[in-house]
Amino acid sequence: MILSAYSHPVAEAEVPELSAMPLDVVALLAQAHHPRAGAVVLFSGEVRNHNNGMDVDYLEYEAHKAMAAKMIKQIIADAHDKFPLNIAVAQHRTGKVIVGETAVVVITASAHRSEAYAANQYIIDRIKHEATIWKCEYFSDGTKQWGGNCSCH
Amino acid sequence: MILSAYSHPVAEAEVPELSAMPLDVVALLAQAHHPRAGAVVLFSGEVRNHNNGMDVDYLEYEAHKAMAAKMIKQIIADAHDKFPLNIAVAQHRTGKVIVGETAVVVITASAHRSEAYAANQYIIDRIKHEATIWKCEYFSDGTKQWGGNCSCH
Amino acid sequence: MKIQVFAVLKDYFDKEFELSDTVTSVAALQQHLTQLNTEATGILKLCRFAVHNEFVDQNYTLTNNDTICIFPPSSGG
Amino acid sequence: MKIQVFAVLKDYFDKEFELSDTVTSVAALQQHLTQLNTEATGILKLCRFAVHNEFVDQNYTLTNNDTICIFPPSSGG
Repeated sequence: MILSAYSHPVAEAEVPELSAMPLDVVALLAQAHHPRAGAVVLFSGEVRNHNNGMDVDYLEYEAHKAMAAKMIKQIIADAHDKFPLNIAVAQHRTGKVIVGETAVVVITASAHRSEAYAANQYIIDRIKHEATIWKCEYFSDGTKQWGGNCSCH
Repeated sequence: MILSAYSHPVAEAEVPELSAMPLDVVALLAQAHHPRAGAVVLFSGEVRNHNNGMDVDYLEYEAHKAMAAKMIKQIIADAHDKFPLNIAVAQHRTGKVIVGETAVVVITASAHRSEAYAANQYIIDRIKHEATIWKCEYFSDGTKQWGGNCSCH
Repeated sequence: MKIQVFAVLKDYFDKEFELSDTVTSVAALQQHLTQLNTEATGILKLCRFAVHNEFVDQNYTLTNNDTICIFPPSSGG
Repeated sequence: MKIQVFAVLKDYFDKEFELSDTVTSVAALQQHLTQLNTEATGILKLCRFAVHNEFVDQNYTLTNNDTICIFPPSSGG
Protein backbone atom coordinates (compact mmCIF):
# COMPACT_ATOMS: atom_id res chain seq x y z
CA MET A 1 0.00 0.00 0.00
CA ILE A 2 1.28 3.39 -0.95
CA LEU A 3 0.02 5.21 2.12
CA SER A 4 1.62 3.25 4.80
CA ALA A 5 4.70 1.27 4.00
CA TYR A 6 5.71 1.37 7.63
CA SER A 7 2.38 2.03 9.28
CA HIS A 8 1.51 0.32 12.48
CA PRO A 9 -0.64 -2.73 11.78
CA VAL A 10 -4.25 -2.03 12.56
CA ALA A 11 -5.17 -2.96 16.09
CA GLU A 12 -8.07 -5.31 15.57
CA ALA A 13 -9.63 -4.38 18.89
CA GLU A 14 -9.99 -0.80 17.67
CA VAL A 15 -12.37 -1.72 14.86
CA PRO A 16 -15.94 -1.95 16.20
CA GLU A 17 -17.72 -5.02 14.84
CA LEU A 18 -20.89 -3.03 14.16
CA SER A 19 -21.35 0.51 12.91
CA ALA A 20 -24.46 2.63 12.46
CA MET A 21 -22.40 4.98 10.28
CA PRO A 22 -21.15 4.31 6.72
CA LEU A 23 -18.18 1.93 6.78
CA ASP A 24 -14.89 3.62 5.93
CA VAL A 25 -13.56 0.77 3.81
CA VAL A 26 -10.67 2.81 2.49
CA ALA A 27 -9.47 3.77 5.96
CA LEU A 28 -9.74 0.16 7.14
CA LEU A 29 -7.71 -1.03 4.16
CA ALA A 30 -5.12 1.72 4.52
CA GLN A 31 -4.38 0.46 8.03
CA ALA A 32 -4.50 -3.26 7.29
CA HIS A 33 -0.85 -3.99 6.69
CA HIS A 34 1.71 -6.11 8.36
CA PRO A 35 5.39 -6.40 7.44
CA ARG A 36 5.14 -10.20 7.51
CA ALA A 37 1.96 -10.37 5.42
CA GLY A 38 2.52 -10.77 1.69
CA ALA A 39 -1.18 -11.07 0.89
CA VAL A 40 -4.04 -8.78 1.86
CA VAL A 41 -7.59 -9.71 0.83
CA LEU A 42 -10.54 -7.38 1.25
CA PHE A 43 -14.20 -8.25 0.79
CA SER A 44 -16.82 -5.53 0.55
CA GLY A 45 -20.46 -6.61 0.50
CA GLU A 46 -22.34 -3.82 -1.22
CA VAL A 47 -26.02 -3.05 -1.65
CA ARG A 48 -27.18 -3.86 -5.16
CA ASN A 49 -29.82 -1.88 -7.02
CA HIS A 50 -31.86 -5.00 -7.71
CA ASN A 51 -32.61 -8.38 -6.19
CA ASN A 52 -34.78 -11.17 -7.58
CA GLY A 53 -35.88 -8.86 -10.36
CA MET A 54 -37.03 -6.08 -8.01
CA ASP A 55 -35.59 -2.57 -7.92
CA VAL A 56 -34.05 -1.98 -4.49
CA ASP A 57 -34.32 1.46 -2.90
CA TYR A 58 -32.31 0.74 0.23
CA LEU A 59 -31.74 -1.88 2.91
CA GLU A 60 -32.12 -1.72 6.62
CA TYR A 61 -30.07 -3.93 8.91
CA GLU A 62 -31.44 -4.82 12.31
CA ALA A 63 -29.13 -6.44 14.84
CA HIS A 64 -29.03 -7.79 18.35
CA LYS A 65 -25.93 -5.72 18.76
CA ALA A 66 -24.36 -7.19 21.88
CA MET A 67 -24.64 -10.74 20.60
CA ALA A 68 -23.68 -9.87 17.02
CA ALA A 69 -20.53 -8.07 18.18
CA LYS A 70 -19.59 -10.97 20.42
CA MET A 71 -20.17 -13.47 17.61
CA ILE A 72 -18.11 -11.52 15.09
CA LYS A 73 -15.29 -11.31 17.67
CA GLN A 74 -15.48 -15.08 18.11
CA ILE A 75 -15.52 -15.72 14.36
CA ILE A 76 -12.39 -13.58 14.00
CA ALA A 77 -10.75 -15.51 16.85
CA ASP A 78 -11.70 -18.82 15.21
CA ALA A 79 -10.23 -17.60 11.90
CA HIS A 80 -6.95 -16.87 13.68
CA ASP A 81 -7.01 -20.42 15.08
CA LYS A 82 -7.72 -22.02 11.72
CA PHE A 83 -5.46 -19.92 9.49
CA PRO A 84 -2.01 -18.34 9.99
CA LEU A 85 -3.23 -14.74 9.81
CA ASN A 86 -1.41 -11.55 10.60
CA ILE A 87 -4.57 -9.48 10.44
CA ALA A 88 -8.30 -10.22 10.47
CA VAL A 89 -10.93 -7.51 10.85
CA ALA A 90 -14.63 -7.36 10.08
CA GLN A 91 -17.24 -4.67 10.38
CA HIS A 92 -20.98 -4.78 9.62
CA ARG A 93 -23.40 -1.90 9.11
CA THR A 94 -26.62 -1.46 11.01
CA GLY A 95 -29.54 0.77 10.10
CA LYS A 96 -30.37 2.17 6.67
CA VAL A 97 -27.84 1.41 3.92
CA ILE A 98 -28.34 2.82 0.43
CA VAL A 99 -27.54 1.26 -2.95
CA GLY A 100 -23.77 1.16 -3.53
CA GLU A 101 -22.86 1.48 0.14
CA THR A 102 -20.94 -1.24 1.91
CA ALA A 103 -22.98 -3.44 4.25
CA VAL A 104 -20.05 -5.50 5.49
CA VAL A 105 -16.28 -5.48 5.08
CA VAL A 106 -13.77 -8.24 5.89
CA ILE A 107 -9.99 -7.81 5.64
CA THR A 108 -7.48 -10.61 6.10
CA ALA A 109 -3.70 -10.55 5.77
CA SER A 110 -1.37 -13.52 5.71
CA ALA A 111 2.08 -14.51 4.52
CA HIS A 112 0.52 -16.47 1.66
CA ARG A 113 -2.45 -15.62 -0.44
CA SER A 114 -4.36 -18.90 -0.38
CA GLU A 115 -4.83 -18.53 3.37
CA ALA A 116 -5.80 -14.87 3.13
CA TYR A 117 -8.53 -15.75 0.59
CA ALA A 118 -9.73 -18.81 2.51
CA ALA A 119 -9.87 -17.00 5.86
CA ASN A 120 -11.70 -14.08 4.29
CA GLN A 121 -14.39 -16.39 2.88
CA TYR A 122 -14.59 -18.30 6.15
CA ILE A 123 -15.24 -15.09 8.07
CA ILE A 124 -17.88 -13.65 5.74
CA ASP A 125 -19.70 -16.99 5.41
CA ARG A 126 -19.99 -17.33 9.17
CA ILE A 127 -20.96 -13.70 9.76
CA LYS A 128 -23.75 -13.98 7.21
CA HIS A 129 -25.10 -17.26 8.52
CA GLU A 130 -24.57 -16.94 12.26
CA ALA A 131 -24.42 -13.35 13.48
CA THR A 132 -27.65 -11.90 14.87
CA ILE A 133 -28.08 -9.46 12.00
CA TRP A 134 -31.06 -9.26 9.64
CA LYS A 135 -31.57 -7.45 6.41
CA CYS A 136 -34.82 -5.87 5.27
CA GLU A 137 -35.00 -4.83 1.63
CA TYR A 138 -37.12 -1.82 0.68
CA PHE A 139 -38.17 -1.86 -2.96
CA SER A 140 -39.03 0.97 -5.33
CA ASP A 141 -42.64 -0.20 -5.51
CA GLY A 142 -43.09 0.48 -1.79
CA THR A 143 -42.96 -3.14 -0.66
CA LYS A 144 -40.41 -4.60 1.72
CA GLN A 145 -38.96 -8.04 2.29
CA TRP A 146 -37.15 -9.43 5.29
CA GLY A 147 -33.82 -11.20 4.80
CA GLY A 148 -33.45 -14.78 3.79
CA ASN A 149 -31.29 -14.09 0.80
CA CYS A 150 -28.10 -12.16 1.38
CA SER A 151 -27.00 -9.60 -1.18
CA CYS A 152 -24.27 -11.74 -2.69
CA HIS A 153 -24.70 -15.38 -1.65
CA MET B 1 -18.15 2.13 -0.24
CA ILE B 2 -18.69 5.37 1.52
CA LEU B 3 -16.99 7.57 -1.05
CA SER B 4 -18.89 6.72 -4.12
CA ALA B 5 -22.38 5.39 -3.69
CA TYR B 6 -23.25 6.60 -7.17
CA SER B 7 -19.81 6.87 -8.71
CA HIS B 8 -19.27 5.83 -12.26
CA PRO B 9 -17.87 2.29 -12.35
CA VAL B 10 -14.15 2.33 -13.03
CA ALA B 11 -13.38 2.11 -16.72
CA GLU B 12 -11.11 -0.88 -16.89
CA ALA B 13 -9.27 0.47 -19.91
CA GLU B 14 -8.16 3.47 -17.87
CA VAL B 15 -6.10 1.37 -15.44
CA PRO B 16 -2.64 0.68 -16.90
CA GLU B 17 -1.64 -2.95 -16.37
CA LEU B 18 1.88 -1.92 -15.31
CA SER B 19 3.07 1.01 -13.25
CA ALA B 20 6.56 2.22 -12.40
CA MET B 21 5.01 4.36 -9.64
CA PRO B 22 3.55 3.13 -6.33
CA LEU B 23 0.13 1.57 -6.87
CA ASP B 24 -2.72 3.67 -5.54
CA VAL B 25 -4.72 0.75 -4.15
CA VAL B 26 -7.11 3.00 -2.28
CA ALA B 27 -7.97 5.02 -5.39
CA LEU B 28 -8.48 1.84 -7.41
CA LEU B 29 -10.79 0.45 -4.74
CA ALA B 30 -12.69 3.70 -4.36
CA GLN B 31 -13.61 3.54 -8.05
CA ALA B 32 -14.32 -0.17 -8.23
CA HIS B 33 -18.06 -0.20 -7.73
CA HIS B 34 -20.98 -1.21 -9.79
CA PRO B 35 -24.66 -0.90 -8.89
CA ARG B 36 -25.27 -4.53 -9.87
CA ALA B 37 -22.27 -5.92 -7.98
CA GLY B 38 -23.00 -7.08 -4.44
CA ALA B 39 -19.49 -8.38 -3.84
CA VAL B 40 -16.16 -6.61 -4.31
CA VAL B 41 -12.94 -8.54 -3.63
CA LEU B 42 -9.52 -6.89 -3.57
CA PHE B 43 -6.16 -8.64 -3.44
CA SER B 44 -3.01 -6.71 -2.61
CA GLY B 45 0.29 -8.55 -2.93
CA GLU B 46 2.70 -6.75 -0.63
CA VAL B 47 6.44 -6.96 -0.14
CA ARG B 48 7.28 -8.86 3.03
CA ASN B 49 10.24 -8.03 5.24
CA HIS B 50 11.52 -11.58 5.09
CA ASN B 51 11.57 -14.56 2.77
CA ASN B 52 13.02 -18.01 3.36
CA GLY B 53 14.52 -16.77 6.60
CA MET B 54 16.33 -13.83 4.98
CA ASP B 55 15.70 -10.16 5.78
CA VAL B 56 14.42 -8.44 2.65
CA ASP B 57 15.49 -4.84 1.92
CA TYR B 58 13.47 -4.31 -1.22
CA LEU B 59 12.40 -5.99 -4.44
CA GLU B 60 12.92 -5.01 -8.01
CA TYR B 61 10.47 -6.09 -10.72
CA GLU B 62 11.69 -6.39 -14.27
CA ALA B 63 9.16 -6.81 -17.05
CA HIS B 64 8.85 -7.19 -20.77
CA LYS B 65 6.30 -4.45 -20.60
CA ALA B 66 4.54 -4.73 -23.93
CA MET B 67 3.99 -8.46 -23.56
CA ALA B 68 3.14 -8.29 -19.85
CA ALA B 69 0.51 -5.61 -20.45
CA LYS B 70 -0.99 -7.59 -23.30
CA MET B 71 -1.04 -10.78 -21.21
CA ILE B 72 -2.70 -9.10 -18.23
CA LYS B 73 -5.34 -7.63 -20.59
CA GLN B 74 -5.97 -11.14 -21.95
CA ILE B 75 -6.17 -12.67 -18.46
CA ILE B 76 -8.77 -10.04 -17.49
CA ALA B 77 -10.71 -10.79 -20.69
CA ASP B 78 -10.56 -14.52 -19.94
CA ALA B 79 -11.81 -13.86 -16.39
CA HIS B 80 -14.81 -12.00 -17.85
CA ASP B 81 -15.50 -15.02 -20.07
CA LYS B 82 -15.25 -17.52 -17.21
CA PHE B 83 -17.05 -15.58 -14.48
CA PRO B 84 -20.05 -13.21 -14.47
CA LEU B 85 -18.06 -10.12 -13.46
CA ASN B 86 -19.10 -6.50 -13.39
CA ILE B 87 -15.55 -5.30 -12.82
CA ALA B 88 -12.09 -6.83 -13.14
CA VAL B 89 -8.92 -4.76 -12.91
CA ALA B 90 -5.29 -5.63 -12.23
CA GLN B 91 -2.15 -3.59 -11.95
CA HIS B 92 1.45 -4.72 -11.35
CA ARG B 93 4.42 -2.64 -10.23
CA THR B 94 7.71 -2.48 -12.05
CA GLY B 95 11.04 -1.24 -10.69
CA LYS B 96 12.06 -0.94 -7.05
CA VAL B 97 9.35 -1.79 -4.50
CA ILE B 98 10.04 -1.42 -0.78
CA VAL B 99 8.84 -3.56 2.12
CA GLY B 100 5.15 -2.95 2.78
CA GLU B 101 4.42 -1.55 -0.66
CA THR B 102 2.00 -3.25 -3.01
CA ALA B 103 3.55 -5.20 -5.87
CA VAL B 104 0.27 -6.19 -7.49
CA VAL B 105 -3.41 -5.45 -6.99
CA VAL B 106 -6.45 -7.28 -8.37
CA ILE B 107 -10.04 -6.10 -7.90
CA THR B 108 -13.10 -8.08 -8.96
CA ALA B 109 -16.78 -7.26 -8.52
CA SER B 110 -19.70 -9.56 -9.13
CA ALA B 111 -23.31 -10.00 -8.14
CA HIS B 112 -22.34 -12.92 -5.88
CA ARG B 113 -19.30 -13.28 -3.71
CA SER B 114 -18.17 -16.79 -4.64
CA GLU B 115 -17.52 -15.62 -8.19
CA ALA B 116 -15.77 -12.44 -7.08
CA TYR B 117 -13.38 -14.50 -4.92
CA ALA B 118 -12.83 -17.19 -7.56
CA ALA B 119 -12.20 -14.70 -10.36
CA ASN B 120 -9.80 -12.73 -8.18
CA GLN B 121 -7.74 -15.85 -7.45
CA TYR B 122 -7.88 -16.91 -11.10
CA ILE B 123 -6.47 -13.55 -12.21
CA ILE B 124 -3.65 -13.34 -9.67
CA ASP B 125 -2.63 -16.97 -10.21
CA ARG B 126 -2.32 -16.45 -13.95
CA ILE B 127 -0.56 -13.09 -13.66
CA LYS B 128 2.05 -14.60 -11.34
CA HIS B 129 2.66 -17.67 -13.45
CA GLU B 130 2.32 -16.34 -16.98
CA ALA B 131 3.00 -12.62 -17.27
CA THR B 132 6.51 -11.63 -18.37
CA ILE B 133 7.40 -10.11 -15.01
CA TRP B 134 10.29 -11.16 -12.76
CA LYS B 135 11.08 -10.35 -9.18
CA CYS B 136 14.58 -9.89 -7.79
CA GLU B 137 14.91 -9.83 -4.01
CA TYR B 138 17.59 -7.69 -2.43
CA PHE B 139 18.51 -8.84 1.08
CA SER B 140 19.93 -6.94 4.03
CA ASP B 141 23.19 -8.91 3.79
CA GLY B 142 23.85 -7.46 0.35
CA THR B 143 22.96 -10.56 -1.62
CA LYS B 144 20.21 -10.80 -4.20
CA GLN B 145 18.04 -13.58 -5.57
CA TRP B 146 16.05 -13.74 -8.77
CA GLY B 147 12.40 -14.79 -8.64
CA GLY B 148 11.27 -18.35 -8.45
CA ASN B 149 9.20 -17.93 -5.33
CA CYS B 150 6.55 -15.30 -5.36
CA SER B 151 5.95 -13.27 -2.23
CA CYS B 152 2.79 -15.04 -1.23
CA HIS B 153 2.41 -18.31 -3.14
CA MET C 1 -41.05 -13.05 31.53
CA LYS C 2 -40.19 -10.58 28.80
CA ILE C 3 -40.08 -11.61 25.13
CA GLN C 4 -38.16 -9.68 22.47
CA VAL C 5 -38.57 -10.66 18.84
CA PHE C 6 -36.43 -9.59 15.89
CA ALA C 7 -36.68 -8.93 12.18
CA VAL C 8 -39.50 -10.76 10.37
CA LEU C 9 -40.95 -11.97 13.68
CA LYS C 10 -42.16 -8.41 14.26
CA ASP C 11 -44.68 -9.03 11.48
CA TYR C 12 -46.28 -11.67 13.75
CA PHE C 13 -45.71 -10.39 17.29
CA ASP C 14 -45.08 -7.14 19.11
CA LYS C 15 -41.41 -6.30 19.19
CA GLU C 16 -41.43 -6.69 22.97
CA PHE C 17 -44.08 -8.09 25.25
CA GLU C 18 -44.63 -9.63 28.64
CA LEU C 19 -45.81 -13.18 28.99
CA SER C 20 -47.70 -13.83 32.18
CA ASP C 21 -48.48 -17.42 31.29
CA THR C 22 -46.26 -19.91 32.94
CA VAL C 23 -44.10 -21.50 30.31
CA THR C 24 -41.10 -23.21 31.83
CA SER C 25 -38.96 -24.15 28.84
CA VAL C 26 -37.96 -22.83 25.45
CA ALA C 27 -39.91 -25.67 23.84
CA ALA C 28 -43.01 -24.68 25.76
CA LEU C 29 -42.52 -21.02 24.84
CA GLN C 30 -42.23 -21.94 21.18
CA GLN C 31 -45.43 -23.96 21.44
CA HIS C 32 -47.20 -21.15 23.25
CA LEU C 33 -46.23 -18.54 20.64
CA THR C 34 -47.42 -20.83 17.86
CA GLN C 35 -50.82 -20.87 19.52
CA LEU C 36 -50.82 -17.07 19.86
CA ASN C 37 -50.28 -16.74 16.13
CA THR C 38 -50.52 -19.88 14.04
CA GLU C 39 -49.13 -18.05 10.98
CA ALA C 40 -45.77 -17.90 12.78
CA THR C 41 -45.57 -21.70 13.14
CA GLY C 42 -43.11 -22.21 10.27
CA ILE C 43 -40.79 -19.35 11.08
CA LEU C 44 -40.73 -20.16 14.82
CA LYS C 45 -39.38 -23.63 14.01
CA LEU C 46 -36.33 -22.00 12.40
CA CYS C 47 -35.67 -19.57 15.24
CA ARG C 48 -32.86 -19.47 17.79
CA PHE C 49 -33.51 -18.39 21.37
CA ALA C 50 -31.22 -16.48 23.72
CA VAL C 51 -31.30 -15.56 27.39
CA HIS C 52 -28.78 -13.13 28.88
CA ASN C 53 -27.01 -12.83 25.51
CA GLU C 54 -26.38 -16.56 25.28
CA PHE C 55 -28.10 -19.00 22.96
CA VAL C 56 -30.21 -21.57 24.80
CA ASP C 57 -31.60 -24.87 23.58
CA GLN C 58 -35.12 -26.29 23.64
CA ASN C 59 -34.69 -27.73 27.11
CA TYR C 60 -33.51 -24.53 28.75
CA THR C 61 -35.55 -23.79 31.88
CA LEU C 62 -37.15 -20.34 31.82
CA THR C 63 -37.96 -18.30 34.91
CA ASN C 64 -40.34 -15.38 35.22
CA ASN C 65 -37.45 -12.88 35.47
CA ASP C 66 -35.87 -13.94 32.18
CA THR C 67 -35.79 -11.85 29.04
CA ILE C 68 -35.94 -14.18 26.06
CA CYS C 69 -34.75 -13.02 22.65
CA ILE C 70 -36.07 -14.84 19.59
CA PHE C 71 -34.01 -14.70 16.40
CA PRO C 72 -35.09 -15.74 12.92
CA PRO C 73 -32.33 -17.10 10.64
CA SER C 74 -29.51 -14.60 10.15
CA SER C 75 -29.44 -12.57 6.97
CA GLY C 76 -26.50 -10.28 7.36
CA GLY C 77 -24.10 -9.24 4.63
CA MET D 1 19.74 -11.64 -35.23
CA LYS D 2 19.36 -9.80 -31.93
CA ILE D 3 18.94 -11.62 -28.63
CA GLN D 4 17.42 -10.02 -25.51
CA VAL D 5 17.52 -11.92 -22.24
CA PHE D 6 15.60 -11.15 -19.06
CA ALA D 7 15.88 -11.48 -15.30
CA VAL D 8 18.19 -14.28 -14.07
CA LEU D 9 19.42 -14.94 -17.62
CA LYS D 10 21.40 -11.70 -17.35
CA ASP D 11 23.64 -13.53 -14.88
CA TYR D 12 24.67 -15.82 -17.76
CA PHE D 13 24.51 -13.62 -20.88
CA ASP D 14 24.65 -9.97 -21.84
CA LYS D 15 21.25 -8.34 -21.61
CA GLU D 16 21.30 -7.79 -25.35
CA PHE D 17 23.62 -9.14 -28.00
CA GLU D 18 23.92 -9.90 -31.69
CA LEU D 19 24.27 -13.42 -32.93
CA SER D 20 26.05 -13.71 -36.25
CA ASP D 21 25.99 -17.49 -36.29
CA THR D 22 23.31 -18.93 -38.43
CA VAL D 23 20.78 -20.62 -36.18
CA THR D 24 17.53 -21.19 -37.96
CA SER D 25 15.15 -22.34 -35.25
CA VAL D 26 14.37 -21.68 -31.60
CA ALA D 27 15.61 -25.19 -30.77
CA ALA D 28 18.90 -24.48 -32.49
CA LEU D 29 19.21 -21.13 -30.69
CA GLN D 30 18.63 -22.81 -27.34
CA GLN D 31 21.31 -25.39 -28.19
CA HIS D 32 23.71 -22.66 -29.31
CA LEU D 33 23.28 -20.62 -26.12
CA THR D 34 23.86 -23.74 -24.03
CA GLN D 35 27.21 -24.13 -25.74
CA LEU D 36 28.05 -20.46 -25.15
CA ASN D 37 27.49 -20.92 -21.40
CA THR D 38 26.97 -24.45 -20.14
CA GLU D 39 25.95 -23.17 -16.71
CA ALA D 40 22.75 -21.84 -18.32
CA THR D 41 21.74 -25.30 -19.59
CA GLY D 42 19.15 -25.92 -16.88
CA ILE D 43 17.55 -22.50 -16.89
CA LEU D 44 17.41 -22.36 -20.70
CA LYS D 45 15.30 -25.50 -20.73
CA LEU D 46 12.66 -23.68 -18.67
CA CYS D 47 12.60 -20.55 -20.82
CA ARG D 48 9.98 -19.22 -23.18
CA PHE D 49 10.93 -17.46 -26.41
CA ALA D 50 9.19 -14.60 -28.17
CA VAL D 51 9.57 -12.85 -31.50
CA HIS D 52 7.69 -9.63 -32.30
CA ASN D 53 5.95 -9.75 -28.91
CA GLU D 54 4.49 -13.19 -29.54
CA PHE D 55 5.56 -16.46 -27.95
CA VAL D 56 7.09 -18.89 -30.41
CA ASP D 57 7.67 -22.62 -30.08
CA GLN D 58 10.79 -24.74 -30.58
CA ASN D 59 10.17 -25.17 -34.30
CA TYR D 60 9.76 -21.50 -35.08
CA THR D 61 12.00 -20.48 -37.98
CA LEU D 62 14.31 -17.59 -37.14
CA THR D 63 15.62 -15.10 -39.65
CA ASN D 64 18.58 -12.79 -39.32
CA ASN D 65 16.36 -9.74 -38.88
CA ASP D 66 14.50 -11.18 -35.91
CA THR D 67 14.82 -9.94 -32.35
CA ILE D 68 14.37 -12.90 -30.02
CA CYS D 69 13.37 -12.36 -26.38
CA ILE D 70 14.18 -15.12 -23.91
CA PHE D 71 12.12 -15.30 -20.73
CA PRO D 72 12.85 -17.38 -17.64
CA PRO D 73 9.79 -18.60 -15.68
CA SER D 74 7.59 -15.74 -14.52
CA SER D 75 7.88 -14.59 -10.92
CA GLY D 76 5.51 -11.66 -10.65
CA GLY D 77 3.34 -10.83 -7.68
